[in-house]
Amino acid sequence: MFRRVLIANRGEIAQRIIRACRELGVETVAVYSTADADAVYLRQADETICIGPGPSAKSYLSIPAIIAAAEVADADAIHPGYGFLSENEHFAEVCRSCKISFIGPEPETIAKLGDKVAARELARAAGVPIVPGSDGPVEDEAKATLVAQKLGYPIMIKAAAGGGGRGMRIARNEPSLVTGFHAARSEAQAAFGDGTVYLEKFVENPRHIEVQILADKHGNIVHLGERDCSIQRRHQKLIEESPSPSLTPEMRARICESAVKVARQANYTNAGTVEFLLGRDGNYYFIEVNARIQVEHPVTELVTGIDLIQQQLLVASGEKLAFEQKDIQFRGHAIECRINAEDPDKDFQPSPGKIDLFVPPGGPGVRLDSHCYSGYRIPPNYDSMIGKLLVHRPRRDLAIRTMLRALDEFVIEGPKTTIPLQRNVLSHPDFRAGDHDTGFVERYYGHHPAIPVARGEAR
Amino acid sequence: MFRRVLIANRGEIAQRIIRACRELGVETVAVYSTADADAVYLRQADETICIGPGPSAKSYLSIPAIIAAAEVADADAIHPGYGFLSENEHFAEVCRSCKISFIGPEPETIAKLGDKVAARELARAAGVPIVPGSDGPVEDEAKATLVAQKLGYPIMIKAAAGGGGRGMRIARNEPSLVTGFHAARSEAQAAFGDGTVYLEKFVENPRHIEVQILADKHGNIVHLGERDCSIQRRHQKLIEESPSPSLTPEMRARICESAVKVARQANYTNAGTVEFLLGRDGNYYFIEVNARIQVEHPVTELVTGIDLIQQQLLVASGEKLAFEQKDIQFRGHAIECRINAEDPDKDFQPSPGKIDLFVPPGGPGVRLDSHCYSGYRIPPNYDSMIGKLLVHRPRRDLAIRTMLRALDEFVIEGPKTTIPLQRNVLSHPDFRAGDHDTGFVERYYGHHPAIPVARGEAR
Amino acid sequence: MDLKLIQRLIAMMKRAGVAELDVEDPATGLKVRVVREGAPGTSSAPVVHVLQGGGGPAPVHGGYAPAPGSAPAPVAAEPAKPAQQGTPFQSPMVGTFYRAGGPDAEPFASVGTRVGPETTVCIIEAMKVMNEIKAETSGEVVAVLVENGEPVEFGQPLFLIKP
Amino acid sequence: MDLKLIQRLIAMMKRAGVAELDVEDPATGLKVRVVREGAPGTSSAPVVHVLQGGGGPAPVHGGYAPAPGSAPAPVAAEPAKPAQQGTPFQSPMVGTFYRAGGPDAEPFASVGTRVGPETTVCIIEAMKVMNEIKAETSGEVVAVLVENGEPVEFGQPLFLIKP
Repeated sequence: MFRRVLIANRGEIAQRIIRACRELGVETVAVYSTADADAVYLRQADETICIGPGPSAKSYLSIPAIIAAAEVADADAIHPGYGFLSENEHFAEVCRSCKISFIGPEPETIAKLGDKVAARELARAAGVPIVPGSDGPVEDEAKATLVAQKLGYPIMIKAAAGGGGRGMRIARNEPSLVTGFHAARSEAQAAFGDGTVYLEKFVENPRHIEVQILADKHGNIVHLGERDCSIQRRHQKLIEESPSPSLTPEMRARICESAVKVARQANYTNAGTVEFLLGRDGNYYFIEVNARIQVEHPVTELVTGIDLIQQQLLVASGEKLAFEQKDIQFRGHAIECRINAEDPDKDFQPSPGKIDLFVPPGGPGVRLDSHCYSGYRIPPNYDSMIGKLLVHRPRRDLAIRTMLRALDEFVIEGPKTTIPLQRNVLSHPDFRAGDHDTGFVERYYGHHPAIPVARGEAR
Repeated sequence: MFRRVLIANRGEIAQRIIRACRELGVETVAVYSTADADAVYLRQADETICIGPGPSAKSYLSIPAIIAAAEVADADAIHPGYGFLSENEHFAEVCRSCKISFIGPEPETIAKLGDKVAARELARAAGVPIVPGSDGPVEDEAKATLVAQKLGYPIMIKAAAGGGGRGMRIARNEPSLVTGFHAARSEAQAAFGDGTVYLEKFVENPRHIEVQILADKHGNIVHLGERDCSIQRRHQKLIEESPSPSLTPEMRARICESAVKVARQANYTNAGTVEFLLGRDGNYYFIEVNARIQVEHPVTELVTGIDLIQQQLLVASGEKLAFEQKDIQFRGHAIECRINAEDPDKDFQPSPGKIDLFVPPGGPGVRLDSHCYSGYRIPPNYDSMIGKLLVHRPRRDLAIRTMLRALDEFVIEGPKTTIPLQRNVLSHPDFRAGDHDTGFVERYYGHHPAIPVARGEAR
Repeated sequence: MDLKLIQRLIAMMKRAGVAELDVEDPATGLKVRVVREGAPGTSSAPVVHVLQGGGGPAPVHGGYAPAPGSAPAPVAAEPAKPAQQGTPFQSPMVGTFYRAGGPDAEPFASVGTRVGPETTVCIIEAMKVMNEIKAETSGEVVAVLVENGEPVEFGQPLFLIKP
Repeated sequence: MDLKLIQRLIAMMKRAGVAELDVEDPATGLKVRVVREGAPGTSSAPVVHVLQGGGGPAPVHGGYAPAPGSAPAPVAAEPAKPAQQGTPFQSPMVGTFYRAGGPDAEPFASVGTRVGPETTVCIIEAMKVMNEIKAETSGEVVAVLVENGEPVEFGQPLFLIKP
């Protein structure tokens, strides 16, 4: 096991990693920007190092600053968390060249899975269904038109290097395909420095189902069941749960087995997530692999009882998985609400600033992962997440009740939050019946509809 | 199910009951004294009623005030919590005469179990081992001496109406027996208005093992496993856990079966706890029944996944238990630390006052039941409990690590707390090995040793 | 802001099945608007908007009964007039407030009634017992703050008495 | 109170296996006493007592590394004198601080050295690169706040420079 781990992240996930390290008896080095200097979670680290000013580019995204901190603190491993440098293959390579363990997959795996076209090819090679599409990049308008005719409309135009909905267009007929093709190309070029696009059949109002994978360096790969993240607002996940109310045991077995196949094909190590779209017809399609821990990982921790961050540390240090697929038991139902500091009355703009009073919910079945407290000032530099509120109860209906109770208890005075929206969704008869998809939020609460794309983005 | 429940208590247990009611869809009426007027948990109730000034006798212990509140609020049931009126048979009788359901056993059961001599007789009749003793009250010095000779020293002299260590003496020889007999009698007379005492063989350094019972009004009784509450300081429980590290599966089965026998013999209904002493030799003895919910009930909730407060409401309203003994599964290991506002440097005197900063721990495996928050002022009128910190992990060693991590995270600025003592106990090799008993705290940390009596008192 | 008042309004609405309520009190400038959610499910919660002294709308976080603690505002049989001054006479117990000894009897105390320490000012019923409440002071009743038959809690102002 | 200083002391003690430490700084009146717990287990935590300006002992809650945020106090090669005044020159990066270009070379800057904007005052090594750090201001060095070879973080004061 590692002796001293540097945490190249901030906020709740930095705190989460510190917790895992402490429970494993591993020392921690927390790096921070001047904007985070007063955060209480830093007290829990064995050492803290200021690596730069508030803007991410000069602190949490600065590879030289983080590597230098790891060197002066004598850390033997780096946990990148999610976001920031977590899926940056160059960072993973620098770690390797500096003889610091990167807690995640190998740089080559990150690179391969980061290229959406290559990832699609990989899934196809593993025998896993993918959304019918162009089988590679589409170079010009003529080819795009041809492919679209073959697949049938609606069609999705996507950037190979894309993410976050950028470089993405939906076309419902030929004229909009031509316009969308050029728009997506130039947007992708501007955003990612790579204008390569490809086409896919557009699946209307699908479910977002993702499967948690865990793999050691000895060829052992297990899945930890699925998460249903269909409740999204503009590709931003709002509510995640496990198990998915829309999978039969037989479908679950198939989709989870598909995820393991993809991971095996990619020589995947460490924790990762394989994302799928599930159509109303019961067909599912591979979308992509998130080669890192995800925001919503605690949902899986609750139903499996397995500490995913501890497992990341264990397998990264070379240990074998201590359990096989058959040892993993799934218990009860877990739901997560991401509580963000956003103003629902102002189109969900971030609402940073001081939290005057913070009284978190608690009691039976409730878990909270949050770095906030009364008097904490949410810096404007980073994302607006206040915390992740989770519940674990024997059944889905009971979990929903506990979540509503916990949301009602949560006192956050100061910033506006997403809590009212989440209360509404959890109270909605369709959600309660498990009859919802990625278009749910826009359909019922979206005054400003965005592209209804079924992509749980970024995290 | 009840429509509207009045909660005749305060602090964390009032909050806990509100949570259970909300999750069941039952309305709540919270009563409060002027000392608790600003407590945030009151916001979670559907209605709040001030019933009197700070002193308990004029508010939380005032039967007329509470019944009047139930009448004006039109409540159809009262949950007494723990402490205050929870084991007051007169209060349970008044509720019955006012046609308000008392959420607990029948008044006759409370009365019978409240008399220690009667409870002992009841256990004996059920065929459950009791500490060898005088088989009833001991009226005079001569009889005391005779009984003591038969049982052998050391001998415990106990008040029939006793509790909290009052009216209790240990005698290691005849002279101390004579002195102790008279002292116990007059102390019991003064404290409880009843000077009746009895004798018991004194079990040295036992474990405190208690079994959680749940019984409906249709004759169904189940146990929910045991709790080990051996870590006590002057009869005040500090750390509770389940399962007990000192029971073999076979011993566990026997002791839990004994608890069910006692409950059946007492015609017990609702939630209750049967307490036992476990000797170093593996013999166990019935001590008493706590005819109410206990502070440490969440320990059992974590390992069984059963919400005990919800069950109390369900069975009190006449529903049948929805599960049988064989359906109850025990999972993992749970530990509770009672965080009290007490000053370890001043002989654990209560340390009430304002909490300037309150940053509770969270993350995987952690549950917190607390009514406190930054800016909360702990009133001097009541007990000094800040909250109950619980962890649930797959194994005992992992649970201990998580608890240590959580204790370290807990920021409570203002009052002094018991956290340093609990950290010490959890770090002690004997505790880690599961090799501890009710004398542990006094032995290692007791600068002011009290009577080393194995009684988890009051709650 | 008087949260207790809003809590009472919500409780009243809930019991009476009222969906929407507007209150405007010219005496204090307080404007309250309460809209309860549609379905009476377990987690339906009122939406409350409060305007005080002509300020902007301040939506209160849904799902909470507001905090108790402050004494209820004078919303009662005889609305308080701005010029009124007096010492609040607080309820010594929880129960139901009655202004008179019987349905047809004259109220013990009304605005303008002069009282002495032994004057009965009201009855509070608790556990079927009619408790006669004495004024314990001398003065003139300048306001009656609670309706006949309304529940009162400990410490709740019942009258304003000008010494 | 300078929590960062205490954090550093604890980290130093931990690495060096020191059980007890007393520091008294006459310049600031700060007295620090740190006693680490016996066994070096996973949750051993230092016990810290801080006396500031002669006040009573204020035990810090065990088990925490103190919060960062404030700049470290001047505890260094050349102890700060009470009368010293100057502008802190802060580190522009994380790395290892070197006062000279080599083991036997003269320090770039010592107390009394006059510097200009282009004067190299130290080297900070990060990722095997030796970064020459310029003074970016003119003045006289009145204090060197960091030991040669010591790690420094972003924003940490390295020198006091009197304009």
